[in-house]
Amino acid sequence: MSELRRPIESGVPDSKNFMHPMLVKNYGQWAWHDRPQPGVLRHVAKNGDTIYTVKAGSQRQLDVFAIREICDIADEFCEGYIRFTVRSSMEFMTTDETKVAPLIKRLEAAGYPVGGTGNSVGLISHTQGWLHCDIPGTDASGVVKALMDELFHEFKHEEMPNRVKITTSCCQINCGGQGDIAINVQHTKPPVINHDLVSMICERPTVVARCPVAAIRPAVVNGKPTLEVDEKKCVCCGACYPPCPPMQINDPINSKIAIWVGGKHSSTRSKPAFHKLVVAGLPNNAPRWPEVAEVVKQILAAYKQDARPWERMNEWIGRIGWPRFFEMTGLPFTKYHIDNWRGGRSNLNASTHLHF
Amino acid sequence: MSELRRPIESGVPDSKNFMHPMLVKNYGQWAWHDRPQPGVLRHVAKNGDTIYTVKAGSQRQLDVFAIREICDIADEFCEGYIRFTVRSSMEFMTTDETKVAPLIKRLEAAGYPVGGTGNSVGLISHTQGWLHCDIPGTDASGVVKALMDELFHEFKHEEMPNRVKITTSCCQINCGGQGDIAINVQHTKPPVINHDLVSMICERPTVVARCPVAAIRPAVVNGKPTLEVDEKKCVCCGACYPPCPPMQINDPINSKIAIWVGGKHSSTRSKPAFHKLVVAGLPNNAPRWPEVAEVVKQILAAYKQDARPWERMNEWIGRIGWPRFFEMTGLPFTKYHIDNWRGGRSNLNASTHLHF
Amino acid sequence: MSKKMPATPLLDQLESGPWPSFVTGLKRLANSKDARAGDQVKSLLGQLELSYETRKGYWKGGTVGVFGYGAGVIPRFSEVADKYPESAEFHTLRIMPAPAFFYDTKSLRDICDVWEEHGSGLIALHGQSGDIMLQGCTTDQVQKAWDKINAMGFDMGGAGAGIRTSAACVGPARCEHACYDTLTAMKTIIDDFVDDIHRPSLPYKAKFKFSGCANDCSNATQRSDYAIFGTWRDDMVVNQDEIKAKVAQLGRKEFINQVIRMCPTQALALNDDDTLDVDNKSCVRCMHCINVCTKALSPGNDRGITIRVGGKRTLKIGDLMGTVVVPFMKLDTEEDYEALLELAHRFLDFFADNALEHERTGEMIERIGLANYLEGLDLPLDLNMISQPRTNSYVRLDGWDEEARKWSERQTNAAE
Amino acid sequence: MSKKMPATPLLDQLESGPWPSFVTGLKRLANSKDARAGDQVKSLLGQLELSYETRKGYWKGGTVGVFGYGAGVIPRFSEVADKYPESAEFHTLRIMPAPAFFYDTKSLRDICDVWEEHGSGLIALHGQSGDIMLQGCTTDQVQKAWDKINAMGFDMGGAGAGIRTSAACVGPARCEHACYDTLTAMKTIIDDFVDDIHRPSLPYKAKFKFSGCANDCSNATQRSDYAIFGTWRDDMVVNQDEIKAKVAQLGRKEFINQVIRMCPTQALALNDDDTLDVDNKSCVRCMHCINVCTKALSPGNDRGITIRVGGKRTLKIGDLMGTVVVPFMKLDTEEDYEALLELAHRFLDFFADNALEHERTGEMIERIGLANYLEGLDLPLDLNMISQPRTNSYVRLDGWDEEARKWSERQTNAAE
Ligand code: SRM
Ligand code: SRM
Ligand code: SRM
Ligand code: SRM
Ligand code: SF4
Ligand code: SF4
Ligand code: SF4
Ligand code: SF4
Ligand code: SF4
Ligand code: SF4
Ligand code: SF4
Ligand code: SF4
Repeated sequence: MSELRRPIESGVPDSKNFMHPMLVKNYGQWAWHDRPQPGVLRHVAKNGDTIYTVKAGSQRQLDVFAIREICDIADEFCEGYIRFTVRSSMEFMTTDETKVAPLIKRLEAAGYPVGGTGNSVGLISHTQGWLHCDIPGTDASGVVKALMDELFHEFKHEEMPNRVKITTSCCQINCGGQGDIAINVQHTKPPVINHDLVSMICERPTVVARCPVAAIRPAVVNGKPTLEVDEKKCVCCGACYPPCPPMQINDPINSKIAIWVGGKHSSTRSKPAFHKLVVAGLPNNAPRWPEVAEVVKQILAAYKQDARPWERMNEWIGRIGWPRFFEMTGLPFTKYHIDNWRGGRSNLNASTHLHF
Repeated sequence: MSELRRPIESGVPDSKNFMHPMLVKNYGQWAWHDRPQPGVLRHVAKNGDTIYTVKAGSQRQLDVFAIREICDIADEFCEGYIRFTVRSSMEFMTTDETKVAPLIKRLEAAGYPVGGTGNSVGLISHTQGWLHCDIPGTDASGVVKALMDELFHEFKHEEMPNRVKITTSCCQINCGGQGDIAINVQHTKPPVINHDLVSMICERPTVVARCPVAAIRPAVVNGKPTLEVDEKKCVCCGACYPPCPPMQINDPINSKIAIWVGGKHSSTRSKPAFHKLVVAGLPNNAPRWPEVAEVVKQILAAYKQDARPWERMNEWIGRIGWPRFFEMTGLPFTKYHIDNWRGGRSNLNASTHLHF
Repeated sequence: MSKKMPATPLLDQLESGPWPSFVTGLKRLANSKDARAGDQVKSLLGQLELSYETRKGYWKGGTVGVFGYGAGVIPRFSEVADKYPESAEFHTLRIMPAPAFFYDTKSLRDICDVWEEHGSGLIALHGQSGDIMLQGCTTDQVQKAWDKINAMGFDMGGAGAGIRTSAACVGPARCEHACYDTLTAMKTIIDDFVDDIHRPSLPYKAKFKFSGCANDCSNATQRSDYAIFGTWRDDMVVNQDEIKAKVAQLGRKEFINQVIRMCPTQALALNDDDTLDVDNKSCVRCMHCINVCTKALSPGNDRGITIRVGGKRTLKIGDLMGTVVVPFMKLDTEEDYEALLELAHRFLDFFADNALEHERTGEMIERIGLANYLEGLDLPLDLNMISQPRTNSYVRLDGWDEEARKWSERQTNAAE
Repeated sequence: MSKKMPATPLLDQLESGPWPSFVTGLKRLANSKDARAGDQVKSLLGQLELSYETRKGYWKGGTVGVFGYGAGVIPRFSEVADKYPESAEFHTLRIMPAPAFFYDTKSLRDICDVWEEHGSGLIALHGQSGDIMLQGCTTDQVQKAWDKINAMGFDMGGAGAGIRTSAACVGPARCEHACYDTLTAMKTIIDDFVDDIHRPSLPYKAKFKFSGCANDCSNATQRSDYAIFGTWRDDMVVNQDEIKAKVAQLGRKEFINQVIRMCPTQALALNDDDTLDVDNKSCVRCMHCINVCTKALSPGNDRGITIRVGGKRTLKIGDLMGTVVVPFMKLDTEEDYEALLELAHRFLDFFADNALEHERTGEMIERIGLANYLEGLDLPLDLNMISQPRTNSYVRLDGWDEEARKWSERQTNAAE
């Protein structure tokens, strides 16, 4: 083992060292932008300087060979610069309009679809899943790949009313965050407790404190201190599992997939919104999750057909109403859709605003 | 005493027996209406039949002499019919347009102001107060009279952006309900307990159960079972006083008046809204409550000046923002305005929508 | 010889100003020829003046009623009866008027005569719930006054833990917006509940209110446990010529500002030829555009009611607005009315069986959850009941498939 | 001799379809000439195939780190190491990229070379928080890989109960909407907190995110405890000729529908001459009209930041959105940056002192109340912090006069 070295606590690198010179030159001086075609942005500075961005999808979990090929392309077309977006898309920039078409060709030849700009379906947020996390109910890379295959056309075309942000999360913790459509694991049975392991490896007070509904209490089984779950109270959230893996929440059958819609971070037009449950109980059907893809496509088709320009998913449903959304998508409405969490009353219809 | 008689359980009288014949004829057949002048409505039926309504204010707490005079007027102009509105205004109807002007003259001569229609300030909701209730912190009839004197012009003219519904309530129970402006008693000190009386006349478990913050607990004082209040917890709501009058909440100094704005029952445009605290700590200054009148007039002046046609108080403030409302009215903003009741988080600004 | 008028320097200040003064009215009563009532009101004026001076009330409750009924009289005994003996008792009789407060002068005069003879002569038209309040009766006069009022065809209103007196907006009697017959609906329901009005035995009070449209002129939204509104299911009725006239009247910009821009769901657009483009699927029946364009727009023809449950004032958990429990129901035929009555009884039976003491309907629903409430009432789930589905994943979903199946079955059956 | 490629019939199905496949990438690594990494990834493919078959994960945590730091490595040990021994250890190194994920190809290639030598060759660009995730390292290689990456000028990212790696939108580098310098702000704050990133000792994790405007391209709203947005205080900038061009392009009706009608506060009106009437006092800086009319409209010139605190995901009490705690602050000069840093430290100090274990900032504020939080931080009350004042009368108001006086004093001082 090499001799131990004190780290250089250098913090965050300076972006300007990695930026296309045209961006450095016009830093903070951009005037407007448009999109000459799907996948391409044109940003124009106050002084007229122009930069073209070609945006391409990626598999996020990149192997070094892929990254090197990406670098080759950036060297060839973009003076050796590249950036990634907050959604793991790749942005290739050039000041030379004539390079745009060949660049696109080159990217697509290498297998990287160009698109994801404007009112398209962007790259799905990507988490860890079975590839790396210690608590996943499903995979992440596989779900994203399977879905992006299905949504390929929508990535490459700007045919949606507004941007569509899809997120996936491989457990109820939901590292993927809020989305226009969020595809999240939803457990449906309380954890099965391995009592021997609990007494050995769990810090019990911590686990008890983690439960949102106080369903866990200390217990003694076979003379050993362990935990027990009040199954009537338990909401199967899985929050006890990370601090205490013997509280087995994952289950090949009962860890289902739920789809939520209408999450929104932006304060654009409407205030930010949390995503809302629309379907649960979908099977965790690796390797291609066809049932999930089906529902997502149904939702997108309805949105595409019916929403108006600039309406995000949540705004569209707000206008046409949830009754019509369920009607258009053919999804079942159940008592579970009625919010009963703290403050859930504010999700009831306390008005005479009605949609027929 | 007369012999006891079984009541005739007749229920609700039939309105058609008391309705102007033109209303009976066109029941359910009205086509449209307009307001030829403030205080006057014209309703036109599908067949062209027309009825004029002249609306007048009243003191609600009417003496029989006043009622008889009102009847005289209704006999003279309205074929012996009259109706009252949900706000204790009086409506005099006639099919004869030429009678409208003399009717108005006659009403005003008798001291009944004509107005309260459309975008005026309507009659203030009236409760009981010192005249009749067993728990009032202030009067009702006096408050309404004093304020309506001040708002006389606004009752008689349609100069507001939309209807203004003012309510008053003589204790925190708030029988006057939600209002564009609500003038409500707000106690500021915990109840002072008369321990001797508690043990004598109060059903203690009931009182304990009535407290919204569980601040009341059983206690023993001088060997007698009584109650005590955790003054740190108590929110001075007065809810313990009706079931247990020895929990004296009313106080000539500490029972203050608070003003709330933006309540709305209608689902017109925006969904219904609760009224929101704007000022507290106003003195309970009988007989004319000048400090209260001052604030109410300030609020109305700002609304009148700045709101757009059809905007209710709540909608106007929503558009211009609370910062500007406080600025325009010059009212103080305090930590008490930040909601901390259950679910109060939803009244925080969870967006980047900002008003400057 | 009758009592001397008390000095009321504070109350006198309420005789100035243009608004009609209740003090002047009280003085008229105090000076009236009926010595008993006159003395009572003189005494009342004295007590009220004391309240104005000390800023405190001096009434307490008690028990007074009429034969056969358990509620409807609000008893008031003075705590300062020693100083103001003639108003030692000052009870109120709550009497139910016709829906929407219609009167002929004959009835009003008759009421005045009774109240002059047996009460103080002071009448509140009306209480916030909707009662005629005959105020200021001594215990011995209560039954007498009541007998006469009752004989005239009026019945006692509600108080205590029972059904309360109701209110309806003027509705079809004189309003073009009315989407159902508020007056008949109120009479039908309340008449069916007279027993619960007169012999209160519910966990706590329960109020019905009736508004003919979303404008809610009866304040049903927050001031009634059971709020019934008019609405429509089909397209609104548009007269494009009148729209053009309105655009011409307001000007294009202002028409856009006042109508197009203010629609809460962007259901309206202005065509280039100044006609209106209504997207009825997006319309939430809020009434705004119809209010502005009274001649050009009206509710649709397929009208009915929406029922919202649980509105009330703040006690215990904070104010509640009624939330939608029945999104749409026709109310035309006799069968429709019967269905409504049957439903109203289900509401009240469930309330009687499940609410805690002093708990209002809205508080009970908050405690048990809307889904359980609906199940308890055997009411079908409907998406108009929610403004949006749950935003929180803390929910146990074992029963999902079964619930989804139920919904699909219902949809299939409805489609057949 | 290197290991045999496992059969992966399920994973193979993820190589079909047009989207780039991580399986193909993993196979490339598995087949690479570096035998160690190749075997590790072959083994990994085996374990992953097992997960696909059994629908269960097989990783567990543990403790692995680098010298001098307490966080930044996410240790993963396999629970099925007996079957797949070469991927028994598969740790991740979290590395902070430059704000907004800018790279030159040289650095990227250098990173690849290091990771090919010491890791699996699998790199996630980027994690949801914003890290470069070098995935698949054995315990013995961690320090070596780290030393080289660190030497290149990159530092370790966050994990555990400390400050986390941050993210900023592309901002002034290539976006005309940026109202402040997101990149510099991120670097300035995070650099100042390196100690809290590398040696986590807070009650729980804490994230900063930076978005240049209300569009929130960094997802700061719900995905960061401390969210910093760009905004402006003065009037937006309007180019009326470009507005006319836009009206011509979309058509009048459509311009009204897409711009006028969609403004959340009805701050826009279209004049009869097709110019725009902006009511800046009603505008809430939502960005919508500016997004639609990129050439015609821009944020105002008096720009700065808004800070919202408390966003996070659902654990314990349900999802939270950050709420406004600092409505406006300039961020131009060095002093402005220092003020921001000072404030950031106050945020974190208060969090460190007052949060319970495993409690996020938003949960703490929910528990103690926003008013107390502001008082604790000595931050001035501002009306932009609330969407509306309290709607419930259950509040103790003894201190009203004193609080009102404070406000008036502040107003007077501000006016002077
Ligand atoms: C590149 C990126 C920022 C970055 O630093 O990486 C970015 C860049 C731009 N965003 Fe964004 N947004 C980016 C993620 C986001 C996100 C976050 C996310 O994707 O997870 C959001 C918030 C989502 C939400 O609400 O939950 C976001 C909400 C917006 C909006 C607001 C949309 C709305 O109507 O709500 C705009 C405005 C617009 O569309 O004109 C916007 C506009 C833009 C513009 C047009 C800004 C500009 O003038 O340059 C950029 C062009 C993007 C394009 O491809 O069309 N960007 N944008 C991100 C690209 C992600 C991707 O790969 O697809
Ligand atoms: C007479 C009365 C009904 C009754 O049965 O007694 C009534 C009658 C009308 N109301 Fe009302 N409203 C009456 C109380 C109310 C109330 C309740 C209240 O006053 O306590 C409300 C709900 C208030 C709230 O939201 O808290 C109410 C909210 C409306 C609205 C909706 C206003 C809005 O924009 O939010 C309209 C629509 C409009 O203004 O065109 C309306 C419209 C009308 C119309 C124009 C309906 C019509 O076509 O005939 C009537 C003319 C009224 C006028 O005087 O201008 N009326 N109206 C009530 C008169 C009260 C008074 O004496 O002033
Ligand atoms: C008389 C009246 C005020 C008026 O002058 O108009 C009134 C007077 C009283 N109300 Fe009320 N309420 C009156 C309408 C209301 C309304 C408005 C309405 O019905 O539309 C409300 C708000 C809506 C609601 O029901 O929540 C109302 C909410 C209350 C409450 C709060 C209930 C709650 O759950 O929050 C109480 C206290 C209680 O019930 O414990 C209350 C209690 C009372 C008591 C019985 C006070 C008490 O507990 O001793 C008052 C008797 C006064 C008296 O001497 O007559 N009163 N009360 C109204 C009834 C007159 C009538 O029958 O027509
Ligand atoms: C790696 C990453 C997903 C990814 O593939 O991109 C991730 C992975 C994990 N997250 Fe996360 N979270 C990641 C971004 C997020 C985000 C998004 C963000 O930061 O913008 C969120 C939502 C925002 C938030 O912070 O609330 C998020 C909310 C959580 C939570 C829920 C926290 C809560 O208070 O609700 C947990 C559980 C916890 O903290 O106890 C969690 C826990 C975890 C753990 C540590 C699981 C655990 O407790 O054992 C995961 C480690 C996986 C691994 O093997 O690497 N992760 N996590 C993301 C970090 C990568 C990076 O550093 O760039
Ligand atoms: S969502 Fe759950 S399983 Fe997926 S990476 Fe986050 S913590 Fe792990
Ligand atoms: S799964 Fe969630 S609700 Fe159930 S015991 Fe664990 S932490 Fe509690
Ligand atoms: S508001 Fe209070 S004091 Fe006034 S009538 Fe109602 S209960 Fe009595
Ligand atoms: S005043 Fe209200 S909070 Fe205080 S003890 Fe009485 S009921 Fe409780
Ligand atoms: S609620 Fe509607 S129907 Fe009833 S009076 Fe008001 S506007 Fe007319
Ligand atoms: S009734 Fe209301 S929602 Fe419907 S179109 Fe008119 S304004 Fe819009
Ligand atoms: S958040 Fe605003 S400033 Fe930042 S990239 Fe997005 S649009 Fe541009
Ligand atoms: S930025 Fe938003 S709020 Fe401001 S005028 Fe434009 S659309 Fe309206």
